Amino acid sequence: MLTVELTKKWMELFYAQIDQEKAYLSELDTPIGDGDHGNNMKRGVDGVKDSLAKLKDPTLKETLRTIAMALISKVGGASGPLYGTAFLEMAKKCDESQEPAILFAAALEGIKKRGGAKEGDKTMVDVWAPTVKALTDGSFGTEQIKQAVASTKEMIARKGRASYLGERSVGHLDPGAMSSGYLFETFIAAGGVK
Amino acid sequence: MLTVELTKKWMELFYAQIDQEKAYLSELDTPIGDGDHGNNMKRGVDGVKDSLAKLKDPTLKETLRTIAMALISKVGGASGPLYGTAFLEMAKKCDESQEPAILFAAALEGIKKRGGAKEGDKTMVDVWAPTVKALTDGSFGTEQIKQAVASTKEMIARKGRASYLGERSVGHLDPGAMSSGYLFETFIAAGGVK
Amino acid sequence: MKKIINSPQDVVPEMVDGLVRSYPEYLKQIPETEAVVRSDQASMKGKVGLVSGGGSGHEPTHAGFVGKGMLSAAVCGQVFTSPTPDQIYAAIKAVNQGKGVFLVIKNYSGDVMNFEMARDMAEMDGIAVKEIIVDDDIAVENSLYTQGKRGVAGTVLMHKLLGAAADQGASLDELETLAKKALPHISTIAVALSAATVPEVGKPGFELADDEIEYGVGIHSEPGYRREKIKPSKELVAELLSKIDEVQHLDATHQYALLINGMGATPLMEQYIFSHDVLNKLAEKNITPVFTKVGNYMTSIDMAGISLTIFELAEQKWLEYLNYPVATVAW
Amino acid sequence: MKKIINSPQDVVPEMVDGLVRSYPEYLKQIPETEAVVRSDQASMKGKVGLVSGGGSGHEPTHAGFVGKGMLSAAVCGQVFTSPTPDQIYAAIKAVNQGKGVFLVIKNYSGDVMNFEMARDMAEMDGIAVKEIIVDDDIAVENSLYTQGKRGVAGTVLMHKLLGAAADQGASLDELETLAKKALPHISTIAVALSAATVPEVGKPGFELADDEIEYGVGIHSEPGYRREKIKPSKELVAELLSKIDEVQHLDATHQYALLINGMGATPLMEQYIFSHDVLNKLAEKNITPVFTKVGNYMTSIDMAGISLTIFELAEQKWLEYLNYPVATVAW
Ligand SMILES: Nc1ncnc2c1ncn2[C@@H]1O[C@H](COP(=O)(O)OP(=O)(O)O)[C@@H](O)[C@H]1O
Ligand SMILES: Nc1ncnc2c1ncn2[C@@H]1O[C@H](COP(=O)(O)OP(=O)(O)O)[C@@H](O)[C@H]1O
Ligand SMILES: [Mg+2]
Ligand SMILES: [Mg+2]
Ligand SMILES: [Mg+2]
Ligand SMILES: [Mg+2]
Repeated sequence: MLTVELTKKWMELFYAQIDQEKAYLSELDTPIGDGDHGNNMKRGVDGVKDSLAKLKDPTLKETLRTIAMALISKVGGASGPLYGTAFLEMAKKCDESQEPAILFAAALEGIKKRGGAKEGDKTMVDVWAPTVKALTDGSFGTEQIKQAVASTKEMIARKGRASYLGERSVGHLDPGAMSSGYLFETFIAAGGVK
Repeated sequence: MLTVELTKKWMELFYAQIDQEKAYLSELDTPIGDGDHGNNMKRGVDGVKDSLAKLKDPTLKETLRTIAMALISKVGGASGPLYGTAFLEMAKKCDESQEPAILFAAALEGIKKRGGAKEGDKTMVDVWAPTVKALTDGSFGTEQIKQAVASTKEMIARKGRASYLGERSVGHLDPGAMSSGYLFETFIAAGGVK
Repeated sequence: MKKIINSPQDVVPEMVDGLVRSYPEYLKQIPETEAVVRSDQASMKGKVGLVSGGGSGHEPTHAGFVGKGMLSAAVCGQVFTSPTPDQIYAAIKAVNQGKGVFLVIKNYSGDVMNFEMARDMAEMDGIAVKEIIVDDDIAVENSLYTQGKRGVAGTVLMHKLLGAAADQGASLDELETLAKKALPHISTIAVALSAATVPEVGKPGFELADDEIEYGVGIHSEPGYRREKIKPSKELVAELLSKIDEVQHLDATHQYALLINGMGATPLMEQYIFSHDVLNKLAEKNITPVFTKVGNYMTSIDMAGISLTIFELAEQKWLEYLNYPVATVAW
Repeated sequence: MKKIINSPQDVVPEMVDGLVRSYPEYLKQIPETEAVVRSDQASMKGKVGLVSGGGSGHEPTHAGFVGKGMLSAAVCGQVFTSPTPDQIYAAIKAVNQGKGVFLVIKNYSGDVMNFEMARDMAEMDGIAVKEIIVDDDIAVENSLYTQGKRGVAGTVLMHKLLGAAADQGASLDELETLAKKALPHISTIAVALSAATVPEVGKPGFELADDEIEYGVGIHSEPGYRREKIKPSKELVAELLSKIDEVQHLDATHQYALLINGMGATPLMEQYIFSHDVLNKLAEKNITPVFTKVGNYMTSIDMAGISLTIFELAEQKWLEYLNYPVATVAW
């Protein structure tokens, strides 16, 4: 069950992880992108931290919506609208259910709709899609997440900047997949799934 | 006595010398100038060669005037008008006398008037002035020329681009002094003075 | 990295501030954003607003083209990063005169998504919004299954065309028709001698050896299609023009506009020589462009390189639009 | 050396050809020279001709400022080498309308001598010629016993001023008076991050380490007055502005124009940040310039660096001249 408490804890850990891996994310974004993914995400989590700090006794919906708006208005680039949309869709859904599997599924639909990527296009969708599936079939876990991230390495990019490289994108991990991996790993670390 | 024959031979040797030392002259022009003196002189002697080749049975005056016009219209920069003026003054003077000492003295006056440099300003004048003097007192020769060129090394530049450097121009040979040295050395090599 | 900056995080706000305060006759900043609108508000009265923008690092694009006869506003994102929807939305609101707002978007996932989110926000407010997604870079093959081609220097010609039409009173629909008609006639391709250094990254996007060039690079150091030893300008021109010819089938019975664009660190000396070679090569086909521009228009920070844009002027009116007078910092 | 050129010897003719053929609406070449005159001949009718020029490598200077309201002609020498008197003379003849011709010369031995030889030739033909020798670079101390100061970016402001006055019918004497009055109010100083590479030389004029800058360099890689580690933009500004202040005694009761000039390889991003810092620093003295330009105007081929020019507008008319409309490639 996603709660306000869990969400806050999760965001704190996510913040710390992004802060630590900022340079690595930008480095991943260099051969097949424009080298800014770490900086983009850092601006985003800084914004999330600031915005959450201003909330007084928020509902889960308010919390998720605040995260979404911070990401949308701070990240920019491709990842901003995608992560922003993900949290916005979760905010929309959370009155109905607080089940992670259901919320993340709604988020994934939002990401797909916003960016038009399918599984196998070498984007964050390649982490979100199998992870949502894993949440339903019970295989969700750190190992599964790492595997999903790793799977992007051999893919040919068809969306985002990496797609301009065509076959030359093979052999590189997708930076958005990596940051999505961090998102799910910190969800686990925050106690998101027992 | 300066003759058409001697002048032609002289210019051939000067051409060969500039061609060979082009890079060195530009190199001298780098720390205290703008690195183009070799290229400038090369364009000049190319022009002199072409123009002289077109003359049919010229007088000495025509020959010197042709050299002057080729230098003026091909070299540009500071050295073009100066060398051009030098030969123009020689052309003006040569009806009166063909004595090298007198002709070069007229050329030197032209250079000084055109450029406003005095002896000791670290320019070609520091080769022309002692050389004109040496022609009168009999000390003219390769050794004397080399010494005049070398004397510019310790001078502080007061004219031309090198002057912007002030004291930092000390320790470098003046490129125009060097090319003037070549001019007088090739004059000797052409048989200009026995 | 040796750059005249203060701190990498402050690059965009300081740059936008410097630009706007240097040219108050053309530009003013929308408070609390890095979006810039015309200071000549009167020139927008009763007209469709024209908004563009994208990541920073392409100066003078986009803000340098804001002014009467060209853009109404431009939104400056972080370096090489699309601006966020709230900023784009602020620009849309600032230029809306009740006739709708037209967006010029370069075809990058980030730009498309952020601009479209802003459009959604504006439409919820009852502002009519239409858009063109510019994808003039022919170095990348087009495909339905990928992001498609990139938007590069040809975007500036799109700004010029639409700006002139908007200034003459074209409606939102007319602008959309014009943009869609012109777009397929604009083709760009570039060659790089060195990559750009994003201030926050601190090193070039890729490394080229002292004698190497790369054909087909993008304006964010996206890699191109071939790396080679440096060649004389006329051979670079032959390569790039042949690629454009494959797409446009250049033909003396048509009229063309030419945009030669320096990427930031390439001096005009080289750009004019390149132009000399392009004009010679076109002359072999008996083509003399009816409009030419040479200079730094869509740069990639401090990349050394050049791009070549050919715009087939299928309608006489387009040439008039290109020649239409404007009051901007950079056209 | 990695450059988009064909062969080093062909740089100037190909560049001039590329420029003129790209902009036939503004420029035409005088046959058998590398001198360029206005194609709008009618705009010169009955007016004093204004001729400038110098070594190439400073593009868009000088040819980019030829056109109605600014220069009548420009003479392009070899790279960093003054043009020859015959070419300057050809330009003088081409623009002479019987009202005389005014020359704008940068204070370098070569330029001064070649232009003055051309003036002698023109005067022998009965053409009245006057001149100004621009020496706005305050990095070098002035002295009667040396060449004096160099002419750099401020020359472009001189072109603008004189061009506007000439277009409004100023006589040869009036132009001389104007030029002499304005000159002492124009001060420029530069900082370099790297030196220019002359194509025929093939390597930079000097070497700076990866973290070094040099204050006070000239536009031909003439060394400056101090070498240091790179500093934040605001500290570079403080250093350069303090030097200008020593000469101009900046004061809020006066009006100033500001020219921030990129040296060729420095992107607009950095120039706008530098401008931000200059405007802030001037604001500390309660000075807001009434006219500002930021961009590549007087470059040094591919040098990275920037120059700062402050022009005290001692007469209101000078501001009008700066704002006077022109039709040129580059103003
Ligand atoms: N259309 C898309 N759908 C899903 N994910 C995408 C799409 N485009 C890009 N991405 C993701 O965004 C990541 C890049 O984000 P970022 O570097 O922040 O933005 P930008 O590409 O604008 O610089 C990619 O690694 C990829 O995972
Ligand atoms: N005013 C002057 N009087 C005499 N010689 C001068 C003067 N100015 C420059 N020179 C000479 O010209 C030389 C430089 O010539 P060059 O490099 O061809 O021209 P530029 O300085 O225009 O690049 C100097 O080394 C110096 O000898
Ligand atoms: Mg990126
Ligand atoms: Mg020189
Ligand atoms: Mg980006
Ligand atoms: Mg020179």
